Amino acid sequence: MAAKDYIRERFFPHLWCPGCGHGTVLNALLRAVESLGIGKNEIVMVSGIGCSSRISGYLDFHTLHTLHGRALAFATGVKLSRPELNLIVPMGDGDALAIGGNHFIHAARRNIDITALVLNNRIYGMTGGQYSPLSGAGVLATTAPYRNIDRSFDVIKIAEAAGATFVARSTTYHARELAKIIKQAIEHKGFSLVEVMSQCPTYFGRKNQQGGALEMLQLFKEQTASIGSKAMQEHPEIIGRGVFVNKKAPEYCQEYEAIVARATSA
Amino acid sequence: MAAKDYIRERFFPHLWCPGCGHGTVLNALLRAVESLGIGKNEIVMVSGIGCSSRISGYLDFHTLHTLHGRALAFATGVKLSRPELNLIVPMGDGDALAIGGNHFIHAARRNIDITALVLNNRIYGMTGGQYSPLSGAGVLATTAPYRNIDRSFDVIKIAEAAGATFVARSTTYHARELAKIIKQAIEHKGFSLVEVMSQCPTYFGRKNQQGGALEMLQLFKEQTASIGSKAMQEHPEIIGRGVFVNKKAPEYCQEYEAIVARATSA
Amino acid sequence: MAGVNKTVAGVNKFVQGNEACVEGALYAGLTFFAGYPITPSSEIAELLSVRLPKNRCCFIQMEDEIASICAIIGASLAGNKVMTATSGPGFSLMQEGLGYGIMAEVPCVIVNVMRGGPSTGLPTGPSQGDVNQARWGTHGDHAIVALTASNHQDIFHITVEAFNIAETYRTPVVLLFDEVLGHMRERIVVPKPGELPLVDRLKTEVKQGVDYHPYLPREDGRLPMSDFGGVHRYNVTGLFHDMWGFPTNSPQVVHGLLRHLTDKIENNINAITHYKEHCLDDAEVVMISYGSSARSALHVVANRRSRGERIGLLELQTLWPFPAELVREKCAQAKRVVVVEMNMGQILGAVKQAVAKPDRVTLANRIDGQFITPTDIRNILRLIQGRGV
Amino acid sequence: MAGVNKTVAGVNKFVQGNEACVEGALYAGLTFFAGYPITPSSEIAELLSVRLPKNRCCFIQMEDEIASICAIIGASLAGNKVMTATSGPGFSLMQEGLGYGIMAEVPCVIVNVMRGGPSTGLPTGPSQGDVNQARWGTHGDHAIVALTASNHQDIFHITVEAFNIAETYRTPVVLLFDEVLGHMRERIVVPKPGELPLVDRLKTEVKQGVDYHPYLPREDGRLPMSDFGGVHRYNVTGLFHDMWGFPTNSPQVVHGLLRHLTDKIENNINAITHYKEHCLDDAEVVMISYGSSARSALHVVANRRSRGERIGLLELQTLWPFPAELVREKCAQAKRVVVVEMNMGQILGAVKQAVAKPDRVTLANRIDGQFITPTDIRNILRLIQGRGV
Amino acid sequence: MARARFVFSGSGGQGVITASVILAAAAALYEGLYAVQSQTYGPEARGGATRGDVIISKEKINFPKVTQPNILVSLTQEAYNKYVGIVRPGGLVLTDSHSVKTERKVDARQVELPMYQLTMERIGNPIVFNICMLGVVIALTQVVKPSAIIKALEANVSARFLTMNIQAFDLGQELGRGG
Amino acid sequence: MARARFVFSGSGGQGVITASVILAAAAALYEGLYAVQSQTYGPEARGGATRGDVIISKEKINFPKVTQPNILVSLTQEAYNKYVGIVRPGGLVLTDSHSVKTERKVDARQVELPMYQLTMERIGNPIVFNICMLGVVIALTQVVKPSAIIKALEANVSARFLTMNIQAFDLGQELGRGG
Amino acid sequence: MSQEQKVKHLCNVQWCKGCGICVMICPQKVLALDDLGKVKVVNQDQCNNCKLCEFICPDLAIEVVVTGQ
Amino acid sequence: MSQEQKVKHLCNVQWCKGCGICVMICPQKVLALDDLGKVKVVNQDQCNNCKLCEFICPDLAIEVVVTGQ
Ligand SMILES: Cc1ncc(C[n+]2csc(CCOP(=O)(O)OP(=O)(O)O)c2C)c(N)n1
Ligand SMILES: Cc1ncc(C[n+]2csc(CCOP(=O)(O)OP(=O)(O)O)c2C)c(N)n1
Ligand code: SF4
Ligand code: SF4
Ligand code: SF4
Ligand code: SF4
Ligand code: SF4
Ligand code: SF4
Ligand SMILES: [Mg+2]
Ligand SMILES: [Mg+2]
Repeated sequence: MAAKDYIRERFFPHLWCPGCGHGTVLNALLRAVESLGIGKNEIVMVSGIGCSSRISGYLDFHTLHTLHGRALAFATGVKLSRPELNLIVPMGDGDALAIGGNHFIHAARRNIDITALVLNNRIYGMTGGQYSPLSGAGVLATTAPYRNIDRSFDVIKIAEAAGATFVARSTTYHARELAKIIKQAIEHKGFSLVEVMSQCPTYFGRKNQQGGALEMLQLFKEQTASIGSKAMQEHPEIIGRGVFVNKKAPEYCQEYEAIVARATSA
Repeated sequence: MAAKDYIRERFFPHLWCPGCGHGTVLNALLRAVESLGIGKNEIVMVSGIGCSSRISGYLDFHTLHTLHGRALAFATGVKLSRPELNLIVPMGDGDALAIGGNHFIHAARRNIDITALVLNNRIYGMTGGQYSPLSGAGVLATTAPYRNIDRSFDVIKIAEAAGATFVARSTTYHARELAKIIKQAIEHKGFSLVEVMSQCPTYFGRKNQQGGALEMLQLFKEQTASIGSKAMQEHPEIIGRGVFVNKKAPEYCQEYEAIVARATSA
Repeated sequence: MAGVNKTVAGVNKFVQGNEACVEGALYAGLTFFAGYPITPSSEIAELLSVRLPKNRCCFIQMEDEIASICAIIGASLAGNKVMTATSGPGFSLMQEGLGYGIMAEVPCVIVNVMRGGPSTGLPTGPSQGDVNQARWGTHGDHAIVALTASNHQDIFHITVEAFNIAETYRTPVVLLFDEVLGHMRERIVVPKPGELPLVDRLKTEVKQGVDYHPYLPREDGRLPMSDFGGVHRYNVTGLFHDMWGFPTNSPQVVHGLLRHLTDKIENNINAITHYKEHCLDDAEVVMISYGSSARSALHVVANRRSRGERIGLLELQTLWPFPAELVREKCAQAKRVVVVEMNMGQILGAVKQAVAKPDRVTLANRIDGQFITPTDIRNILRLIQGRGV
Repeated sequence: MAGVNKTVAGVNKFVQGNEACVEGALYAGLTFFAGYPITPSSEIAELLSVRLPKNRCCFIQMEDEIASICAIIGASLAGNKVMTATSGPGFSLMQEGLGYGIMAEVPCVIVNVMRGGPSTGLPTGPSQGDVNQARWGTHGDHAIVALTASNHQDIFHITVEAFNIAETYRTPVVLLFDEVLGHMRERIVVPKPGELPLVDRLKTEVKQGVDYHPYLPREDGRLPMSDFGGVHRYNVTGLFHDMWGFPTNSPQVVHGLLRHLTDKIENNINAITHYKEHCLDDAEVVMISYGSSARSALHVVANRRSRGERIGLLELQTLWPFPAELVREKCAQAKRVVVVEMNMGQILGAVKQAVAKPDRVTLANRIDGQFITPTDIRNILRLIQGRGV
Repeated sequence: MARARFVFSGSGGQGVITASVILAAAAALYEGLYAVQSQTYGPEARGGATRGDVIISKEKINFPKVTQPNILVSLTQEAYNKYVGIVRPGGLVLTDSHSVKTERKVDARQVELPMYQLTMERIGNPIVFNICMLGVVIALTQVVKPSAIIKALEANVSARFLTMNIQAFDLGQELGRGG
Repeated sequence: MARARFVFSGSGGQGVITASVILAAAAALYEGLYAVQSQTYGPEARGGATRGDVIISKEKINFPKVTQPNILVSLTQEAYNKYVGIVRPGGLVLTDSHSVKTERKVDARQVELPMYQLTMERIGNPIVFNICMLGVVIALTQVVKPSAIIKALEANVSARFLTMNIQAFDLGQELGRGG
Repeated sequence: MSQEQKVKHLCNVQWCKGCGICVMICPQKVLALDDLGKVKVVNQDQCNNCKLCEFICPDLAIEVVVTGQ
Repeated sequence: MSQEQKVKHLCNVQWCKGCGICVMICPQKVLALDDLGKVKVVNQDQCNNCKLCEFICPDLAIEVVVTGQ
């Protein structure tokens, strides 16, 4: 199936701003799914609320557009009901880690087989550019006119600490790598998390004098490097890209099968 | 001031079960406060709902007994209003990390100067022994009759990953050490977290054939060791006790002062 | 989990009200439960954690009540009959999710075993304080179905009915019990399979490749569903949406959807209304009550009737949509209508609006965390009649 | 933060309704705001993030709405005048915290700039769909104060009044605005300091060492507070509690506290009621409206009066406690009462219960996410009068 | 007895609630009677006096709570002190002589028996103290047939402990008949 | 004009809303007139046509929305197509000749001016395109005095850009008077 | 590229929002924006079929296909 | 312990719930439970004033004080 067969063409051109990184994530996701050859009926995409969460409307899967922050809780209900389906959950940084932080750490803890994508534009895009828990100190936002003092989560660390068994990061500049990592994440059995650094030129870029989409993408290029690369070793301030965690651990739905076995044999 | 001067004697004997570890935490906390010599008017204790949260009713501080899981959110409001006060927030494992997980990671992220205590009895004591996110796989509970399949959070790891700048663990068996660690936690400037392994003989012990309080305390003794000790190096399955993280980072209320400075100078 | 629901049936059991609810849910075909413990509802979760896995069905304890209601909605869309159970504080937290269930038309059952409120209130005290919250707790205009019962056999039946209504109208249904019922024990008889009619999930007959409209009601008003994972891919959202489930702000569509959501409940009020009546035929004093307080009212009726007093009881099992016509009719001949509830008069207003002579309606209640007794009601009746206590 | 509130005063401003609310809050003495962004209320947070630090006061963006309401309650107990702002979905999430504020008697102001519901609904569409939720959204019996206004000067004033009521009665106050008001701009005049009366936090005069009762009302009904960090240590809880704030399940105390929480609002309904009237003196048709829809109604009044029709408007600013007496009185002479709102009739029921002739009350509304226009109202008036459109 | 109203009181862990459930279940499931059982929780679930109420009747039971029991059982002093005042005149008060001093005079038959002591002596396990007490109650009131209790025990007690429970029940009956 | 009703339409980023706010603020704060400004948001805040409405009147304005503008300004084809139908007969339609083809015939005065082109040529910065447009509108309608707009600009525009804005405004007025 | 194969760019100008990302990312400077701010191919021959433009376009507005035998 | 000093245990039997933790923790076997299941001192002389019992008691029912000069 060609990548385009996975989208709902009638909703294109989509509603994201020109140069919004979320479109590139959509693009990469399509490639990942295409390369895995998964049928459209075998994927359930669950999203919350935010610019990022719009992604579900554009894709021709089973799509569940839920409440702000709650996508993973809905997805848990779907997945436990139908473990054979592939659950993909794209979220914004606010969606996943502000209001949705609790469901995030608990889904990771359970190691339930869901592929979570955090489209990290370091801002609440949908509501007009307020700071998020991933904005980081020093950033300007509509609710941080004197520069943000909130420290940022390290998504990679917190996902790992909470129990995620696949944890990775890429950016919209590295579209090909991104597609590959998303593919790996979908293949992984257990809770997988991909943080995607994505540009919001409309709010983050403009407010923070980072210029438009092009300049922001350049920054993604300059400020990141593959983990383990020489660049990273030499410049510790550089942000790592790649797969940080990839390990085996009991998956929740499989463990639930064990409960059923114990209950029915008793 | 003697330790007893910090309690509300008229509510004693307290309502915890015989042998409940939460009483020992109360005891240790009194010693810690006593040794610091903090005035009773300078402490605000904020708790949620649960057996552990009862602790606030027994102490002669400013006490705010709030909603299940929300203590840290209330405490944030108090602390930011009155940075000069000492905020102590005792929570149950469910309170802190099930329903309250989001406030937990965000308070840690902000590094706001609050002392959080997780009274970890690995069970929902108050509601009758259901499993908690700290029960761990294999445990029996009133909602896990076929043994729990939920993996447990590592409180230490998640607190650190979220941004806490003081992270420690002790047990009710190690009452003296516990008092010392709580003291350090209160002294620490920034978000401090002490996980206390505490016994619930009534639900956890009984359900899991661990015997009564005495046997459970023995287990705390046998299954833990000081971090860095030889015992720990030799037996990696042993649970570490002591201070895991103790570092300096910008504290939230102080940073807020900087915002005010920028706003008022502009 | 491709669970099959097996209920122990045709059996006498001596159970708590919470267990009667569990038996009813299993009889109705419950296959997925998600919840978070809270007094006085926790036994529902505990019992289901034992029973559901035996049926190869799902039980999951979530991180909180918000996650619980979201999980059951997800599970329902995947083809399960679903339920969650909580009490006041948890029910407050579920309000956003409840509204989502209403908007996305997802069948599900939410049990609220009421305790004393507001706030943490009296965790172990009986109360019927969440009746109006069940009606209006979530934001925005909406209709809701809320049911209750006064004894364990009825709890069983009304729980079955809750699932039937949820499936028939594709809507969340709230079951409002209370601490007295939840914790007391009495006998129930679990009917044999087939004895009670069950409404199964109506699945679409639209074939693969043909355009399926998840949100376009059929001639008979019903909306067949297609499980996630099936051959029809569609969109589910809490935004106003068109017949395929895609967001729109077209005024016509918005208006139509909101009316549909309300009308599907209100136009079927007769089918949704359940009640019982006791000695109403010639009653000059009509008591209206529900849940555990109806038991005390019934005690008074039995007691007074034996002395020849013309007193009767209308026991409501459907609280929302409020059966105004029924109440009006049953109170037509009454010299006095006495609403008996354990709150400050939450259905009182609806009763007053329903009857022809609102002045004749009075309230017999108790709000101190204690179960209202027949003596309380008798005392209030005396006072109403001007006879002092 | 030992912030001092400085408002730019006596100044003409051309502002959005959300900014008028901000100006009112600052004028009233707001010193602490916590919130989480949501359309169409986000401007309130944004503007306060600029203004509060200038006054050395606190602005904090929390992780969600639950945390926001908890944080302001904590901050209020520490001595601040506090506020949060949200819209429907966030307001649903705040219900548990709102109940806590009621039970623990903590002064605070919660702004809900309403948008189309239920659920995510229509994020940018105007609606007045959360009126009943404001009344009944949290679990358990309780009373609530909910205020609104129809123009920016009134938004300013009613916001000041919200703080005054919150402080006077130690209670949460809900401000219900809507998307039309929140986003449109018009001129306001910010009064000079002292021009409007402000109610400051009533602090206890009980000296250190003397027993202070945080929950024992004074002769005048007011409950002086003592800030956390002060010389009086007491307990605050969401459980039923005694006069020192400690939990109890004594039936007498429970009953007394619940009555107190309700009576302190309902017995002061006259002081709490705010309204405006337009051409009611000889009105045969009385329209009752509030918020932005009152503007359309007023347009109709102005228009029809010029043609000699006896039509008038009662504009409610206090929605809860519902001013039943006032409504009854103002409608006494009316041949027809028309309730104008942008929902399915949320104050309609209260109006019907209030007036002598409920049959004469009809609803003029719009539920499609569009602002109700004078033309809509005129058409409905014609239809009501049997004249077709 | 047309309508028997029981209050079983004691402290947490003594099993008074279990005993009340067994009795009520026996009546409801094996004797064709109406029965309701309920219990009181304070806001403090832990510690303090616990109480299990049972009503047994030939007729439908509407109001399910016991305000004035005909039969009050108290296994601790605290419970006795708290509840002895509510017993119906002419009713029965059963206490364990080991733990309760029955100082108050009430218009009711007071029966004090060494149930705990005997349980410990003859069976040696305190967990069946409550069932021994139930044996006494059945012997004294004959509200249901002993066989009904045995059936209820079979249905509610795990097989491992069944014999011990029946033993305790018989012991109680013996004691009750003698007492 | 007793009551002037404006609709300013264009695409996001063109500043039509800002222009509408400046105009309304000028009327309300510096001319003693009543003025309300409002804007329409779709569920999609991003992209698509944006619209700012202004009513200016000597009398109190109750209903704040513009259903039929006397003055419609459209800076994009999309906006023009969407809104040209609602203009009041006898009203005014102002479009930018660079971006809008005015195909439809309406019973209103149609004014097409090269506002964008001129802004770029004479000032070289597209961000003041909206203010140039406002200059045209003032010249054409005289709804408020130019000095009121200048004051509103002073109050709302950061000092750095003020000169450029005033320049654009003057440019627009010139164009409007000439047009 | 073998000589027989030809790279063709399917540009969907309806979808293209003119962000210029493809122009920036193309290592061969094959692409540019036209007057209306939409993508256009200016150096077809230089294209090495790396598909970076196709992968990164946030609007799915470019497809690079290989034609010829 | 110097001979002049005496260790005294203030046991609050009203508060003691008889959990036995103090008995278990005491390195000197100074404490025991009495018939009613409350703490009592059985080996006063052995006490080394380590205060472990005081620190660990969940009911704050023991205080160890030193009297005498
Ligand atoms: C309960 C609730 N609170 C707040 C909102 C408002 N809201 C919608 S999206 C959003 C945040 C968007 O930011 P993010 O998740 O980072 O996604 P982005 O738009 O940046 O892709 C917020 C606060 C909401 N819809 N529901
Ligand atoms: C919103 C809400 N949900 C659920 C509850 C019920 N509840 C009270 S305490 C508690 C958990 C107690 O466990 P934990 O926090 O571990 O404390 P512990 O009692 O074990 O010390 C629960 C689920 C509640 N009070 N409020
Ligand atoms: S606002 Fe930001 S995140 Fe949202 S669509 Fe525009 S660029 Fe993307
Ligand atoms: S139930 Fe457990 S946690 Fe609660 S008081 Fe008893 S022992 Fe302690
Ligand atoms: S990247 Fe896509 S949207 Fe952007 S200019 Fe190129 S083709 Fe157009
Ligand atoms: S395929 Fe590669 S070389 Fe060809 S146009 Fe695209 S980016 Fe340029
Ligand atoms: S530890 Fe305390 S409560 Fe336990 S037995 Fe010793 S003195 Fe009593
Ligand atoms: S002070 Fe030490 S030695 Fe003395 S009784 Fe206590 S634990 Fe034993
Ligand atoms: Mg974002
Ligand atoms: Mg616990």
